Amino acid sequence: MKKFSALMLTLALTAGLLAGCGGSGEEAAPESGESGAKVVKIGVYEPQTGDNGPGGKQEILGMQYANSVQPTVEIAGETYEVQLEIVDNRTTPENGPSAAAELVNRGVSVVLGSYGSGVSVAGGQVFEEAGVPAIGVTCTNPQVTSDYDCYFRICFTDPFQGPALASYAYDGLGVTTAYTLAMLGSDYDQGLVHYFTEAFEALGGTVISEDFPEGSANFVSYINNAKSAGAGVIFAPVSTNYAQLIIEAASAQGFEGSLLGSDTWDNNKVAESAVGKDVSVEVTTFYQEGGDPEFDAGIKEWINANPDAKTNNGGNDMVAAVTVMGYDAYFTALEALKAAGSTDPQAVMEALPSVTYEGVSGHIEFDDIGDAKRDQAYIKTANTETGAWDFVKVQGVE
Amino acid sequence: MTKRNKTLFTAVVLAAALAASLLVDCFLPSYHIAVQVIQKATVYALVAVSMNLLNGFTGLFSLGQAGFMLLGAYAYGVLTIPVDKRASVYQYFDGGAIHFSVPEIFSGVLGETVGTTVGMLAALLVGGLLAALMAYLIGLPVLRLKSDYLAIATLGFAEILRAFFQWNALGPITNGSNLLKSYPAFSHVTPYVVLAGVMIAFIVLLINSTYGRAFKAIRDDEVAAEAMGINLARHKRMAFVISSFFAGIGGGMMAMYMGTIAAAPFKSSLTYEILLIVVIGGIGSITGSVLASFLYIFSSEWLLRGLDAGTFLGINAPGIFKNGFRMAVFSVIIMVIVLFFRRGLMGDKELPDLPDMLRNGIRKLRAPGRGKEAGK
Amino acid sequence: MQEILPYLINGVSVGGQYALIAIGYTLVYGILRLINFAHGDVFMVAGLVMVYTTTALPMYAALPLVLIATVALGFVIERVAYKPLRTAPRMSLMISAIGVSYLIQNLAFYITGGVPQPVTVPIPWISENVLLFGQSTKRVTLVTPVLTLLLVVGLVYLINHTRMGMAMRAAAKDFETAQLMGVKINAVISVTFVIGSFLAAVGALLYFTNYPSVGITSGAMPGLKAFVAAVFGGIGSIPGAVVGAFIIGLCEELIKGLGYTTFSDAFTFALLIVVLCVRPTGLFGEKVTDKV
Amino acid sequence: MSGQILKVENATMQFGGVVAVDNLNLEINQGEIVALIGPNGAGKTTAFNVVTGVYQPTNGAVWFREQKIIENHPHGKMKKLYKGQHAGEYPQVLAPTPDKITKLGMARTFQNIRLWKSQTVFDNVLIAKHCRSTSNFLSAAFRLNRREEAEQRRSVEALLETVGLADVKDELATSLPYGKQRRLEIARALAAEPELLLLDEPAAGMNPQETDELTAFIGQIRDQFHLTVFLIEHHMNLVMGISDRIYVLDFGKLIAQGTPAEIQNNKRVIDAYLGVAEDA
Repeated sequence: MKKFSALMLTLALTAGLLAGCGGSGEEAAPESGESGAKVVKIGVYEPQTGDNGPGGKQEILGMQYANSVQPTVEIAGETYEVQLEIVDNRTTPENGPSAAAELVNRGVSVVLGSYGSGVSVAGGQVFEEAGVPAIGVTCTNPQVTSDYDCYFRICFTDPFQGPALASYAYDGLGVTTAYTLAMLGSDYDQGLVHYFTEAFEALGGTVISEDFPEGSANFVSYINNAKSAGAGVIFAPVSTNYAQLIIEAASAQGFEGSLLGSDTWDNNKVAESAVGKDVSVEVTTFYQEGGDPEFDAGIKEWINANPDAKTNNGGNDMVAAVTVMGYDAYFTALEALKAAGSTDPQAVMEALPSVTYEGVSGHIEFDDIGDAKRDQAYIKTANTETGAWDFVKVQGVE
Repeated sequence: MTKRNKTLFTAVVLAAALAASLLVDCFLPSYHIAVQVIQKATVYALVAVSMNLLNGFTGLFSLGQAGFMLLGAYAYGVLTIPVDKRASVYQYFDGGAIHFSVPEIFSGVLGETVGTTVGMLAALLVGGLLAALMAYLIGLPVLRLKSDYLAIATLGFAEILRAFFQWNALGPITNGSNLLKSYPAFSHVTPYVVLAGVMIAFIVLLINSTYGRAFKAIRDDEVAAEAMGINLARHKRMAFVISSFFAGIGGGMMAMYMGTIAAAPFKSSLTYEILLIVVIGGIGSITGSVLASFLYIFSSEWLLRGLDAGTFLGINAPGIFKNGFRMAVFSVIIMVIVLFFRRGLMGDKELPDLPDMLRNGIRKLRAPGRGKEAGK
Repeated sequence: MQEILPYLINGVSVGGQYALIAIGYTLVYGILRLINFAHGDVFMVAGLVMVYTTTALPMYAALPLVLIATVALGFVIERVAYKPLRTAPRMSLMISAIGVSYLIQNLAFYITGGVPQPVTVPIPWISENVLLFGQSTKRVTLVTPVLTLLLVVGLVYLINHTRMGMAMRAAAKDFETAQLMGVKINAVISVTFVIGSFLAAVGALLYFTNYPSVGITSGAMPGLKAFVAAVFGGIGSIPGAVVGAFIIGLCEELIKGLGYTTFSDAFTFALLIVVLCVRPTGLFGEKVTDKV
Repeated sequence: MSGQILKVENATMQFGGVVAVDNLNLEINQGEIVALIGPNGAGKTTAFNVVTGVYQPTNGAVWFREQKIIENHPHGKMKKLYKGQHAGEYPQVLAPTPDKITKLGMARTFQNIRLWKSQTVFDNVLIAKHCRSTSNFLSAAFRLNRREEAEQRRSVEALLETVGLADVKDELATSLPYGKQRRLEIARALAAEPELLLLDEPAAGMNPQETDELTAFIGQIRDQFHLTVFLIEHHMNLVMGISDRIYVLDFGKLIAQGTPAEIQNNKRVIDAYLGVAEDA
């Protein structure tokens, strides 16, 4: 009897499967929205779960806010309603292809994302084959755009960010020995450390590099290693969760130098975890709150009015740089749709290279590879009293 | 059902599967979700069957599958990345230490299309052999251990392997923590189905041979098996090595499917996932493992995505259908199977028994009162 | 000496945390011959409960609640997932344990939304910084090993000098005979899980006070390491688990100190395999022979 | 037809401080049926396990067809603990695993039936043929061993016919009644093509009628397969009715040997079985 029930379970699932096939096979032609207007779909390819879940969610917030500000777009004289299709790529490359295929399957005209370069590269293959253009929002690894014609990017890249940080540490902080800490198996961490080390050594400094295994929680020994190496700065371009652990350990061990982080550190949680501690935390990022007061006020109001959004933002209304980038990416996509004069992905892809847009985070314009032309990063420091990010300076590469 | 009818039935089902995959290739573009999902499911099916050979048929509780897949995946990637792409892939390691690409070597001899395919298959094979070799070495000390100790030791080996592949000192070969990519991959469904099908067919043949019977004897009673002249060490090692060989090939195919290779996905959680697929299908049933792989991957990657996204079967409840609900529902189903349907979907039955199972099921459904007696 | 001191202090602290988890493994294995794969996740749940209760309730109410909730979870897991499989082959039991682990992680994922939950209200006093031999460290670093040893002494007393302890020893020695001799085996097993979960909860309180957040996989690594510690010390033996845990904690931190950070986890597993192959019964384990 | 087939020489088996078999010496000639008897816990099964390679003796040697197959001396921890005799006489270590011994031509049954539960009667016997198979896994998987496989199947059919289990060959081994399971175990051992068959309490749990049938059966297969039989048994009817010679073990020591008639009248044997007061 049990076996039979199990069999019935299978049959039921199989039936569901067939039903699923029927429902979702077709290429989506322009559909009609609730208001009767035509709909254009923008895919959101972001992690909502896994290590990069928090970051991905904040990036989505920017897009959702942008969507609430500008829910329609004028394409070839017709008004289209913009619909965001959000699919979770779960942070890891092995879930990338199917998540990307799901987006293509839903008939999106252009894709935004992802937070995290590895999963972007993994999904890029599918977008490339399907001929759907993608706009990287905060994935900074150069390979994302160099590998695929379909991939564009609106943020700076690691070959810029690494040297910018190195030059800030060497010239700005006057440090000659740096200790780098990266997670084993994270291409983002390792890549950034690579560019940082290259530049820092070229400037005349010494770098000690160490890795920690995924899932580590105790960073005390690493901080001790940094101390005994005489490092004036710890550069750890790790995900937000590990960033908090490192700050915690550094303060417990009384590390006196600076903790240097990359764009991933630009997160409310990280700033908050430095509150009341004797540490100095500095990060590079894409945007500094206060850069556009009107925008800040608007998004804060929206976040506060929207409990889900507030939860996803980490429970407060601080504006993360990735959120701003998400916002700009949305509008860049709208510009591309307008320029293409069509919802056809191919047309959008052809229109993208020549799109320019004055975003909140600055001027956006693509080069030959598809990268944004950016030569400045913002340096911020965590205020250990308020738990907010304070602006330090604008950093370029010298 | 007579034996002849059973064979006929099996042949028809297999032919239908092949035809279906050809149809998918004809009518759906390679980026279609169905294509992605079928590819992933076939890979999982192969790995699940290889695990079943070990855990289900030989009774060796090994949790090292992810490690062997890792080996296969890396071997495939390292050997097939085109030479002119190596500089960009191994960007932090000066183009890496290996300056040839197996498919390119073969295409120099056999021509572009044939050569590339042969080269890809050869790389898969190397991956499998590498995994088999590693299994042989690991097996020497580890296979003497009893059930749960074996499980934990193989799990440990997989973790050690992962650390090695992420080690920067090996970077010129493994690219350290960075992705391997730009390697050739089959973009259609049929190569996956055929490849996995051939491998699984071999495993089925092996299981039904005198060696397969010896494996089952070891599973049922090790002491009796040894007393009847079955060399335990040799047969266990054989099962371990063969299973790992196919896990290695599965890893290579997984690499093809993913388009990028990193060590991170090959964690113990991957092994657990595959183990649970084996359990859902029925420990000791090849057909069960294959069916369960398809069910699992189809639902998790495609059909039940709605459970996470707010709307499922037309019911809109964003409060309940939020991130993680899909996996929560899954794990509840798995626990129900583990506790109440311990034999899984198929028990130890195989494809040829399916019509009889269905017929019995219907008969029981018609006469529920007598069902219990008939089912014994 | 001054140079390795911080590593030693940290190693002892880490070892104490592993020890509290390792005892749970070793007790359950001693009686059921089961690697309770879900134990690390019970540990993680204790951490999550701590996060939720300490934000909502005052500390004196929150902490007991964490202990009670964790103990209840351990009890329920045993009753629901392991008891029905008492007569089933060991492999089914182990699969069930892996299934429970998978279930707990996925449920926690669903509840937390897959986002690590910040520890906003750390337990006072023990999370303050103190100076030890001129090294700055948190007070919990010192409290953990001391508390661990106290709890272990208590536990050993319980096992050696009470009726329930006697029943546990009997069940560990020979499950079936103990049952025939009138030992209420289900009660004994439940008590075992309750003790194991209680210690895991204490461990979680000490562990997560140290850290800013609790993620759904936060329990996996400490759990696995603690299990290795239990095997290393000789599974089934409580002193063995404790000694093993401290050795592993110390080794791990010293290896990091030597600069082999890439292999700090791998080393633990390598140690496990070497122990299993050379001396499968661990440091203090008893030898068992199969009856033909 | 005569000639020695098995010789156990000064075999001692010690578990920690407990001496389970103490300086055992016995010889079995080709074609004989020899019984090993003794009260519960006398070390009979341990002796069997030593002979079949399940245990490595602490000291002593075993010869099969006048070839030394097992030898060991106290070493390691046992060196100090050893309580037996002849410690210095066996310098070599020969410790083949049970499967090797089976391949040499010895097969056994178990006291508590150990059939392969999920296999049919037919497969249980067929699997025992595996050790005589010459194919490797590739040739077996690709069915290049068809002739050998067919040959094995034929001989298993014949064997099942002989032992009277042909009519239940497709049933699960565990679904058979107890007596038939015992028979199946013997059939399985026979399939391994032994010269020496070791039966560990073949009549345990059988009623008198079944025991009589078994007695006849053992005689029958001995003749048919030209076997030598070495058995452990408690049913004295069976032992006395079938054995050519008997060895008696008590507390690990050999206390008597001889023909059934001699054993029946041996005072030490009677004392051992009935128990005798310490001071008597």
